[in-house]
Amino acid sequence: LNEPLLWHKGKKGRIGMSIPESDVPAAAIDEALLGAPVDFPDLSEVDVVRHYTRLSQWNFGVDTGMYPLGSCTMKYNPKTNERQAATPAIASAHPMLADELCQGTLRLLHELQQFLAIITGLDAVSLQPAAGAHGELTGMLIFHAYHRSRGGQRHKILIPDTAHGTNPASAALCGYKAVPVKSDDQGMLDPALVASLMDEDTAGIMLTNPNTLGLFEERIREIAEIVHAKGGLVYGDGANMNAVLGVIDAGRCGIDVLHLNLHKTFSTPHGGGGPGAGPVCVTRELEPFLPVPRVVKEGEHYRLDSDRPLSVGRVHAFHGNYGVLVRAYSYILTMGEAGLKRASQLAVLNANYIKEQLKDVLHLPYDRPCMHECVFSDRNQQERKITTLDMAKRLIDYGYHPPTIYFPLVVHGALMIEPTETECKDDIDQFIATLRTIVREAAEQPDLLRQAPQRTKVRRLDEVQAARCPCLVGPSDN
Amino acid sequence: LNEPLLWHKGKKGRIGMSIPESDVPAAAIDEALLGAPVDFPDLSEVDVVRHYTRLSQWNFGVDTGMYPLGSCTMKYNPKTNERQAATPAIASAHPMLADELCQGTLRLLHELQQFLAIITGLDAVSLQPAAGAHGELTGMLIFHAYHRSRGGQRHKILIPDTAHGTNPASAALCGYKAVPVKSDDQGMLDPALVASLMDEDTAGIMLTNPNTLGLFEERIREIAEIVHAKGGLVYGDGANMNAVLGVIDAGRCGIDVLHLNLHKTFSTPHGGGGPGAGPVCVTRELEPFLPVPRVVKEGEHYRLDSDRPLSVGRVHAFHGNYGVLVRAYSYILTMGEAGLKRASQLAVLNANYIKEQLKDVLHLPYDRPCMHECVFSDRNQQERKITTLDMAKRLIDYGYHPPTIYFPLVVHGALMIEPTETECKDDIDQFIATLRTIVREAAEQPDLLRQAPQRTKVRRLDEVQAARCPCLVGPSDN
Amino acid sequence: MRYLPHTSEEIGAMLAAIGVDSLDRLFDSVPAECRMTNPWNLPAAQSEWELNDHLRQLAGAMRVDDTSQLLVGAGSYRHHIPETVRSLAGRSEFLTAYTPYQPEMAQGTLQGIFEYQTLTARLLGVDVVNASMYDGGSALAEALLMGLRIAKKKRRVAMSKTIHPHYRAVVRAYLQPAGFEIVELDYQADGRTDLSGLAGVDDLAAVALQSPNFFGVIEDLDAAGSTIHSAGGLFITCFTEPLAYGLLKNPGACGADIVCGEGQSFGIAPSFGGPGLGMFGCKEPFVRNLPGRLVGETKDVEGRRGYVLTLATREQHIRREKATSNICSNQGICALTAAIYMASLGGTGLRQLARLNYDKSQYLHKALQQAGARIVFAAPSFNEFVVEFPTDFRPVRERLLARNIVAGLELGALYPERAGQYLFCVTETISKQTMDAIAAEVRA
Amino acid sequence: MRYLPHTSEEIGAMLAAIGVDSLDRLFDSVPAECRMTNPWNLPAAQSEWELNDHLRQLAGAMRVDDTSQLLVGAGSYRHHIPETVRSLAGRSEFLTAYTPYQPEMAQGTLQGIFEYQTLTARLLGVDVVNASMYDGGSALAEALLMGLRIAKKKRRVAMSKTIHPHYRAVVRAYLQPAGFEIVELDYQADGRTDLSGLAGVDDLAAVALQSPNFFGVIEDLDAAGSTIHSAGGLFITCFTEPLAYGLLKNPGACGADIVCGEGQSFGIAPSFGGPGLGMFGCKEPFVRNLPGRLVGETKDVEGRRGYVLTLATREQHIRREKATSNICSNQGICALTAAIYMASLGGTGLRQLARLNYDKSQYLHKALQQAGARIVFAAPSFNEFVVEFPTDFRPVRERLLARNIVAGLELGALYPERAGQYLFCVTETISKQTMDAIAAEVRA
Repeated sequence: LNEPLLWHKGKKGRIGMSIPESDVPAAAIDEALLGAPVDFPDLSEVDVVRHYTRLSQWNFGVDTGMYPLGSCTMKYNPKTNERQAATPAIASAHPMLADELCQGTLRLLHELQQFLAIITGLDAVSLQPAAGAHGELTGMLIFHAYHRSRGGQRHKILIPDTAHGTNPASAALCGYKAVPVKSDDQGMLDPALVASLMDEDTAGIMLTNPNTLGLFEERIREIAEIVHAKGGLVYGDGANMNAVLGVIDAGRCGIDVLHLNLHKTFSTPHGGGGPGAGPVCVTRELEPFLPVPRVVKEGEHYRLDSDRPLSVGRVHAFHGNYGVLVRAYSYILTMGEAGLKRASQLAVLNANYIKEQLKDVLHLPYDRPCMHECVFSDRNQQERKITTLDMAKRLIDYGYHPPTIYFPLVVHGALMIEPTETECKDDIDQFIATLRTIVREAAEQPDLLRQAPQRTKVRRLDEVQAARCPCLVGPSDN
Repeated sequence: LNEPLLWHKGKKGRIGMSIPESDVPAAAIDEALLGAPVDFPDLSEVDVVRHYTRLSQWNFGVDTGMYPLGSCTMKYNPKTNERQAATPAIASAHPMLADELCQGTLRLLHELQQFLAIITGLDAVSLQPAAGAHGELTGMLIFHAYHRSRGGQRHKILIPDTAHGTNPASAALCGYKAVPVKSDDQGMLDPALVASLMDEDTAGIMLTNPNTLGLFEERIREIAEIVHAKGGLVYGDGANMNAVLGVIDAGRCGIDVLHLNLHKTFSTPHGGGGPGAGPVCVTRELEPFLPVPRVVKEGEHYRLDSDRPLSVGRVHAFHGNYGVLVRAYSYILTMGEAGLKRASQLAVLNANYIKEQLKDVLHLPYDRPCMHECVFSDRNQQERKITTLDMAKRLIDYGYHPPTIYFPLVVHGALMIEPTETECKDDIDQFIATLRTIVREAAEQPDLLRQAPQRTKVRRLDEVQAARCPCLVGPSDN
Repeated sequence: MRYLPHTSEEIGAMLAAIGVDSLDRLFDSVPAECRMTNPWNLPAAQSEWELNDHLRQLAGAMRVDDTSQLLVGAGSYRHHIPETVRSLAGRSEFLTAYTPYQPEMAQGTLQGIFEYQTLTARLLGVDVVNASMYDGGSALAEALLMGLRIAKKKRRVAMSKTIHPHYRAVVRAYLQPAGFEIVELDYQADGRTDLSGLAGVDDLAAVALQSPNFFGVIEDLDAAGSTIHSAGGLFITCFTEPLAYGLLKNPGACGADIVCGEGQSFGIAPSFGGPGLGMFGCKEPFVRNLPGRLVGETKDVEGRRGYVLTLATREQHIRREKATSNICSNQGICALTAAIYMASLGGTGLRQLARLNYDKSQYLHKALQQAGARIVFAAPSFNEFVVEFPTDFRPVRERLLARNIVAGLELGALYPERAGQYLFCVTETISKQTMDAIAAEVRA
Repeated sequence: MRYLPHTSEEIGAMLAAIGVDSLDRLFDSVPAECRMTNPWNLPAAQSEWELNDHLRQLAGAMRVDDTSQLLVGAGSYRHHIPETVRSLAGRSEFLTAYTPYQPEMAQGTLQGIFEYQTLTARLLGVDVVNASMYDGGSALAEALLMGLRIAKKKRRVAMSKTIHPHYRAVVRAYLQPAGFEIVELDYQADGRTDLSGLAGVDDLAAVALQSPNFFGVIEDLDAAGSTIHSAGGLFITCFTEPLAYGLLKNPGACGADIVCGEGQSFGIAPSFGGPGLGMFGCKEPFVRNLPGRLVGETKDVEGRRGYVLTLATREQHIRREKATSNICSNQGICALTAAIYMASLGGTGLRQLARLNYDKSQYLHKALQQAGARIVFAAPSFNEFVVEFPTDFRPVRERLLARNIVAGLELGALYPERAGQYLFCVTETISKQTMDAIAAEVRA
């Protein structure tokens, strides 16, 4: 079923929501201030309900089925988290009120900061960053403020090819020039190479661990020591923390700053693109540089403190994506220590199981134990001119969301599978069987793959056309 | 996508909900009382969520699209009604507590009774019946109690062929033998015929007005006088009240007992089959016979009163489908007097518009102004051996829920369309155009209809097989 | 008005197409003498926000609410309801659908109800279960009517006085007009039904017991079944707390022919008594006498598994004068809710939760005894039991109420012979702390 | 644990397939020196019901809650949110989806965002709008960065002191490390920005104003646009209350080149300040400089209309070292929520609601004046304004708080020169009765 665009529906004069009757007189207004009426379509409530109900039916979410989108950690998003975030006194809380009027929301901030510090092994946390990349930016601002406080600003930063995609741009915002560091043939960082690149004009290193190949950087501590020896700092992109909860201690790894993605490891829903939350965790030494305000506890009272002269300042108008924080807090309290650690174990178990069950038919560029995701490539299918894209699209016809494709860049034609711990063995077995079927189809009926998907509302879309002549808004006079 | 049956999923030992830790010691229990473990599948939370999310995707509701199911009044079910019914203090209210502990829920009952009395033009209301047919039964119990109170029990009841289908069975439960009354060639009841059938062993008449042809029984008052003259009572099936809110006064029509379907006229959702609510409204004379307990208001205090010696007793363990009552109450307060009256006007407008726009292509057995629904037949299509069923199934392929078919029984091959007032002209025009297309297809490509539906999860199902060898539960050892 | 989409231009165009010049003229067929003439004077239409405030005000008038610790069952039970159950059963594709008369676009409802029927049959130990009835009370009345239909000419049924008094009232309302006779069976000192009276009753179509009964007592269903069958009656059992069968031997295993009761405990909010869920099942030979809707499995034209409403010939749609029951709806979304709840619990969780209710109830049992109260009935109970206190309990209960604890239900209004005794219910929602507080207050 | 489906048998079978003998062995690649050794001592895992109680307790610690009458805006606005908006945006197909990287299975999100972009563009009077940014504050920082990119070599921007102080703090945090210079423009006695200082500034890439500004004052954007363009800068405007443009001339019509701000007002709960919605649009020539995601219309292989993420070459996925911004997410569900809200309001409702906010605010304006207070700024305002009271307002405010009314925000912490003055906000949620009560309390 199709559903027209909003502005092809409706009739002037309909209304889709209740507007209170005015209980005050109409006030005068200077005509010069008035705008023309805004051209929104007028719809009834049922028009609106059906429009968005239909739209939703064209979407696929974690509740619909398996979503093994590597690096995105599409685990189950618990319903109770939604309930907690909707608690009326919390959902209606105003961010500009005096501390004594909102002790409940402040307490939650303070406790969540503590939980995240404990979980990462670091000392202090800011919950302000609204997304992973925002956390990275905050981390870079901290690097910058730190070096400034020590008197000498630096201009470069080391970024391995196995780091997350946004890292270079985040660093560039602070004026750092990214210096790429190549991983070795095992997908690992080589301390010797880092040592050769690290110098006193280099602010530090930004690495992702487990890295984007789903592999643990075994020599991270050695690397950290090299960087620290030159006065640099180590940024750990914690987007892949779901693999190593309770296993690694970021502090002991030598990481100075680390961000977490609450919408990955801590089960908050992705919402079709956001909101996420990217708290930043730091060592005690870097705490003074964290964004303000900080929540502090004095006796049983919680207070916002902005008097931090070394702070990088604000990165968000208020306290970050608070509603997302509530969900993560709810998740942590539900899982408890044992549950969180078990989650990582099972996430890694699921990924290794998939890796083992598919590596005879899909090319595995780095054949070694993985963490929570495994990366294949389309090399075995090249001879039939079947690409990763074709296999991904064919998975759609079987009712799966495809894995991440063409990332990480270090693997040509990458197919990056992250099952997460909330998928059960039956479902994983079915997914494996499906991929094996697709591999067979690639050899025997390759057109099935090239023509995929067939069962969706639309088939493959012309992205080149979309970018060449961008049509970003609907026509304005309709 | 398919979704297995629940018991083909899961693994023993999984759990899909939180069970509190026990804070008390385990108690001894007599082994002889213990049952074998119940063979429910063990599922995780995500298993359950995906199972029911997928099942929901195979369903069509009012939120999905137009549902012109005649006689069922599938109007829009407002979301705010759901919110009100979920109000924690109301949803958690216990039905056995003393009146002073639950004044809020009692007040709502009392006010809703008053609203429904005002709206129907009758004097007293019981909210206990849990569905329309339950209301009919309650009405018949009242008939029975009334005649008993007057000393002479009666054994027959008049039921027109244009009355709702459950009427005879409801009457039979009270030992009444249904005497059918044929409608005339205009679809109307003939007072002379009623007069010829009505006698002093007949408890009264059970009629539906507007009747199941969607027509208003114009001579109802005359008929009521005939029935009353012989000591009988008049039952008005108010299932079609959506047509005549603010137009008719049941009391002035001569109706003694009338039930309403809150899940039709008053917008509560049908829930795939229920729960509904079928309040019964009566004249002052019949109030003593209403079910107990009654809610009475004394000063500002509400009280349940069971001391009604003439009452028919209880028809529900508690207060009926209270959660449904809250939704209807919410709807009435939202619509207000003008809104409710307008709703009937627009419901009738929509039905007459469809009737006019289709009567040149579909046979209209009774060509006269209708109320909120219009009844066509498949006579024009018979020559091509296309039935109402075929046309209905073809509508599914176009994204509509079919109208009611083969009802009322007085029309052969009936197609009964009730658009309701919440459908807008654009959508009705599109529906009309679709039916016209189907009529054309019936003439030109009849197999398209016979093979319909094609786009659904399953195609036409073998109902004969289902009834012949009933399979009503899944296998027990799986 | 946000629910009414018509603009005045559209109304004009539609009237013109019909050939009528005003909305009022659409009602010309309604004679003047039938017309509503009084203004209604209903409250003014409220905005969504006024309505929210208004309901908040009604909620505020509830002295007992969701924050109270409630130790009252008596046919309506407060159990925890997972957010998943609310969220899934609230999906509008389920909620805003009608009865699945067009099975091709209602496989969600149909498979859901088929699964409900299956899980409920397993729970109750019967062969078939219908798609649900209005509630436990009307289900029992329908069960007795079914018993009478099966027994053909017999006109008499018996039911225990330990069945919920409201259920018995419903049975009387349903059965008496048609002239059926109802014998009430008294109970023994241990709280179980006294079946000795049955020996002298002839013309007996069916006998109904409730277990756990209204006093919370677990009836000896095995023994009762033999006695009733020997007396020539069908054995009907009902229940108000289906969770009990997570722990106890189910009625089917005890020989019950028809089993019915209230399923509200399974994920459905009490909502002041409704909507609930009439669970209803029977042994296979009686399936065509079963009232209510049934969902059955079948195949489509391509051989795919699918579900339909079936055996509708029993119903009033087809042969209206021959219908065996007037039931033409079910508590659809409530049955689906219960199924989601049962699926969430699983067999393992069901046992665990039932056991927890039992253990907690036994804890209060003992704590009250230690505080000097007497447990009235000696027969075993599940999560409810009757207590007698050494002194007047009313002031204690009032003090507990001030602490937001609702301690039991006084029985005098329902059983005059039990005046001053209280029926307590303990579910998993009641903490040890609350129970200790009650015992302490009794002692004080 | 209900989120973890693995049984121990399954774990055993999977470990065997991997060839490892325990879960711990899966982590052999993590060296001992990197290992977590401390126990965490997190609170014990809570059941769903314990968690509900715990959050209820936190909610109970809020002195101001949803039942309070709140007359504070300052960047976060309490408007009524229809149940439809909550219910539709909460549909799990939207909520649990990721970024629509596979457009064939995400047309719901994509069409929804395309519609959001379109409605927002119409509201703001700009040619293109992106798929949203984190919030109003970071959106302004990104707008200034974008201005600097467009202006190539220029290193200086100016912003008005009437922009939300928190937004200015975010701008400073974003711009200073890269060495950009920020000039702050003071305001006039009437509450509008004083642009006279611009004349002397060179190397100016862009100038940012907020309207209605932090004081609620409507800036003269038409005039400002001319001045700023004459000074050679791009004209950037931001906002915290988009509802204003339902009534007022929009920034695009006043010549703004880039328009950004916070969209929380449109159906999104305040939630202690987030998640909100960074709205962000610009004139057509700047589209390839726009940060953030964009959804564009295209066709599929069969020619059907469809939507995709587009212009991703600006982003970090493709050429990571060349990315113009590090933004790689949007506030997806918040943008969809705002679209549902805008669709529910419609053009007619938008005007009506905006007007209602204006009228109500003007009512309080007058009522306070009559009670002896002074409206500090003479320039027109929308739904916020600054007040000075003849006597110390603190005790009055405390008394109002005891009546659950939060009367304004004291400005001293944010603008020391305005200490003792209060910023009031009046939306449709504030009744005349509340405003009369405030005026009466001021008089008392």
